[in-house]
Amino acid sequence: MNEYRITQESLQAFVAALVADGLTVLAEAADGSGYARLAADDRVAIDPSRAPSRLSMKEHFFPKSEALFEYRREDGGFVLVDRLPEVRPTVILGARPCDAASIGILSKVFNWDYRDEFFNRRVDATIVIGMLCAYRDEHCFCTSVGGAPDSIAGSDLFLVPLNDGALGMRVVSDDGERFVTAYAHLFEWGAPGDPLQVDEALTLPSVRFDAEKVRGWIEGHFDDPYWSAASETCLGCARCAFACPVCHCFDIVDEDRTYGSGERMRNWDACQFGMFTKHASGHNPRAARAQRYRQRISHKFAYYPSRFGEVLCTGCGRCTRGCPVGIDIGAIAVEIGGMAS
Amino acid sequence: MTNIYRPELMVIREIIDETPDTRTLRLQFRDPEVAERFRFQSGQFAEYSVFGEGECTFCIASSPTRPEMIECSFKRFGRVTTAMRRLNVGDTIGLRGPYGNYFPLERMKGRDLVFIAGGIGLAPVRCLIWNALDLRERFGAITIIYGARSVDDLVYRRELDEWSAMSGVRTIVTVDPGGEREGWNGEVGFVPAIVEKIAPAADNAIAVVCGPPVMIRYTMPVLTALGFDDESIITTLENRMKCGLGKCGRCNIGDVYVCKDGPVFSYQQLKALPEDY
Amino acid sequence: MTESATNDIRAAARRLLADGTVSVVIGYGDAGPNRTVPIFARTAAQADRLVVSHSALNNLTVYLTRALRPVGGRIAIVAKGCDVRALVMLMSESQIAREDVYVIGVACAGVTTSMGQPMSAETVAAKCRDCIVRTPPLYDELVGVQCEPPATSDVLDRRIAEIEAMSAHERFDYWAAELELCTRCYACRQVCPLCYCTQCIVDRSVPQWIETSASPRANLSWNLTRAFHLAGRCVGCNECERACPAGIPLSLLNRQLAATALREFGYVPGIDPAAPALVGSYDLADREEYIR
Amino acid sequence: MNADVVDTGVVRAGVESAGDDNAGTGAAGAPWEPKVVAFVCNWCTYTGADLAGTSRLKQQPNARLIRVPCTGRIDPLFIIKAFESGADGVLVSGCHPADCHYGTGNYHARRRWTLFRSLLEFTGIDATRLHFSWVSASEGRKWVDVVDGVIDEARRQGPFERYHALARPEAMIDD
Repeated sequence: MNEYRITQESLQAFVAALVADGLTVLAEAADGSGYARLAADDRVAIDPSRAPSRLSMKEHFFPKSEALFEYRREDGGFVLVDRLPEVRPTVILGARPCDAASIGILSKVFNWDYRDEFFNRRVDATIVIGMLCAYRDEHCFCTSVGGAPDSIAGSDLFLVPLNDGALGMRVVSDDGERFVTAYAHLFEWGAPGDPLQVDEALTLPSVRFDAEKVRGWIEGHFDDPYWSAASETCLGCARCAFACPVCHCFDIVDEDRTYGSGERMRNWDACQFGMFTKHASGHNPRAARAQRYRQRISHKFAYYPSRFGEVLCTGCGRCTRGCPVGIDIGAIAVEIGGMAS
Repeated sequence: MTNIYRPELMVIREIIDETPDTRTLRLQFRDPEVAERFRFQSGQFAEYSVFGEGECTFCIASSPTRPEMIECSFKRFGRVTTAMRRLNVGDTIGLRGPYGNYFPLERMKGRDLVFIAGGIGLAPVRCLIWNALDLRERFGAITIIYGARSVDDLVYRRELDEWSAMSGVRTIVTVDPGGEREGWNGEVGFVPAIVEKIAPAADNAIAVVCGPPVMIRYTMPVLTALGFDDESIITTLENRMKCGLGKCGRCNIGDVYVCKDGPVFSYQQLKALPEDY
Repeated sequence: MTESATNDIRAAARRLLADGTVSVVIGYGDAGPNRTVPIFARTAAQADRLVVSHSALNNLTVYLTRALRPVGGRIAIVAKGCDVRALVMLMSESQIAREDVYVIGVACAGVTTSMGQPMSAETVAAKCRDCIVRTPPLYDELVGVQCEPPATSDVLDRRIAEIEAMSAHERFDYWAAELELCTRCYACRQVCPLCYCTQCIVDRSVPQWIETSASPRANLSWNLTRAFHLAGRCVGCNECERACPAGIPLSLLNRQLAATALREFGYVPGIDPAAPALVGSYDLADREEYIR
Repeated sequence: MNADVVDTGVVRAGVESAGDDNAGTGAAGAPWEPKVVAFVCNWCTYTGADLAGTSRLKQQPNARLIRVPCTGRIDPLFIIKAFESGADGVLVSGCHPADCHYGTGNYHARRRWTLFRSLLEFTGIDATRLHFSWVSASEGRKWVDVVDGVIDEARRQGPFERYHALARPEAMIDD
């Protein structure tokens, strides 16, 4: 495995070089809000033990709102103008493994049969520099859903902290290899400092539940009273879904920009909203909060895995940390796993 | 590299008012090349656009055997259908599709067909009825049982008359009790009761059932009692959809996406799904 | 807010459930160090999970009109002063009857800004620094030790004054930048006890007054409307701001309007259930010098 | 329009079409002209404006009138929608205090306006583009003065670029 050694100075020079070359560089913002754009002279801080931002990096591949095309009233009819995104080459610096993993999971739904070029173009234009994650709290459970703090899934390059305070950057994909060559002169080749041994220096989050068991229980308990109990305090906002790196439901609406002309927009939507499944006739298959909550959990741990072979959850814990009423998805999976045993 | 969300442009050639609140649009593609390419099967649906208002999901109500016009029938409910009702002949509509699966015409070959529909649920069935009638020699006896709330709510009235007049086609039209009026010489009663009364033979037959959820719920046991097995009962699900492409998540039921794995399901398939529709 | 307050709440809950006064007690359950979650206690065993502490952040009155609207009979609720103000508003707007709710008031010395924080001068929530209702304005029984109102520190008011000191263009740019971050998750609306409409204006599509995109224009329209619909009603519990994933300082919008209501109309919402609603009433002498 | 029943769809359509690019400007290449939306009550201001018309008083043509039953019916959303749709100035006008056809609609409206103006000022949305007046059915002359004043003010201020720019696609967050 090729590995570079990066000091704070070379990291700073690296970001400056990327920005100078016209690339967009995104990293978790210091204020903890989400992945934000770095300017050439911003101080770059890679801190593997920092708490995850409130919002995931999903927004870069699947924006909260984007135009699908433009419509213009002309000559008594309409003219449509494509708005496939022209994406600037982008580097995501210090992506958490639980964020980087989302790309592969989302690619499944965005590309089965119909290929969503809005998502694909953004993925294709992006180099993901992952980061070994040293943050742990009671809401993390990546190891229960197939991830790990040192997982390279979704990354092109991967940062590991070295004992001397510098960073090691491993090349973990062909795209990463091609990309890094142009900037190799900024780094030392090889890694003089010993990389921290993950199993020694980092405690892995313990595996809290067996995702396969959770799926089995869900498939046989559609009408279980557990769903009402688990969702009793849920207020039905979409903070969990919008913070989630893999929730991908969306709405499509038209919005006029000037009279008669405008854009067809795709906006984030969530199964927790009562309107989500409401038919025009008024019939609503999921009119009750408990039904919507059941859908959220079932889609993540049963339906998506059985359809696409992936749990629709990376164990990042953002939904739980952000939930205004403290609903804990990890604890729910543990409970379901317990009921399955 | 195509934009899967971009509709093709169509022109409204004709507007037919089926009932006071239901309307059929007859549409043609603006671009003849697109019209040439466009192929669909009975039971498939499309996303129709009114630009500035949004998209709406309807089945294609016309038969693939009559490709010169695409027809959709709709009731005014929300933002898009309200806008759609304001459109005139010559106005533009967008169409994405066709999407979803379709009625198993191959499996229906050589069998008797029983069509049961309620309200605007006749639209997808109508597509299949014309499809079958245009290929008449392939199928056995055809029975059509159609019901609506009242005489005024019956859609495709002229076609009901046409089917009634055909030999080899048995057409029974019913209205809910209280929905009849003077001179009405059809049946009076809810669809499940009429199906029970007519009692179509289940032998070598396939039943296609479309309509409001409550009608479907009460018709299924009647068909079962008549001897139709679960594989020989076919219905469609009318979930709310946005993308039609298996992405937006709205029509997800269990591990099924109605827009891709449906909208056509056998009763057997339906029974295997969580009751989330 | 001490161990004894927790014990008092448990005892009250057990008693109310046992003698049939209420069918459910809405309160705070222990969720680890410096954390609570809302719980609905229906049995004595569940009542023993109730706690109250500086981590009792949630305004539980939101459940009176949401989750528990269909529950018949009387409901007991654990409520701090700011929460009781919301309850007073719900009563004055005829959303809930006084006799349908049993208020276990909490004399409150303040809560932290977010969950997981120990209480300190740095972590105390901004709203608590100039709280006017350390003792709730209304209750059936009171737990906790009554304490002095804090010396007003005006953190929010100072921030508002800073923004007001900007030029109009700077203010516009400031808010445009903040509101651009809005994701339209509607957590602000869902946690708000006073956003109880069964269908929110933003969910109405015929006509579509407010665009649903998370675009700068639509976000401005949504957030102005949300704030305005709370004008003269918001009691400053600041749950909207705590729930916001984008970190938008929604409390400033709400508080500035509350300040206007006080300055222009001498009105403080959520103190007197018999007071007429601010925008549901008028005074012949209301100012109008800006009207030609 | 039935003055007692307002179809909000009609109001919205009125507001949006007021922002029509072709409205308010002359032929291509003509200088910029301000667009003003006026929400007026049916009983006083609309009638006053009508009187100005029948009296053949000259006024500038830049204002689109949207008639509502009462100023009490004017939701601040109407005003936001007008600015969103391209208005450079908005006028809200109804019966003088004590003259409301429904008794107290204008008193209730007045409270709301005070709060709404405060919100607009705080968020930096130029409140000087939003005008309020009382114009009675007999005040045709005052109507002309008021509406011309609003239009002149909007002309002096120029296009409401700051707000309208929010609608541009490039205002969307883009990488």
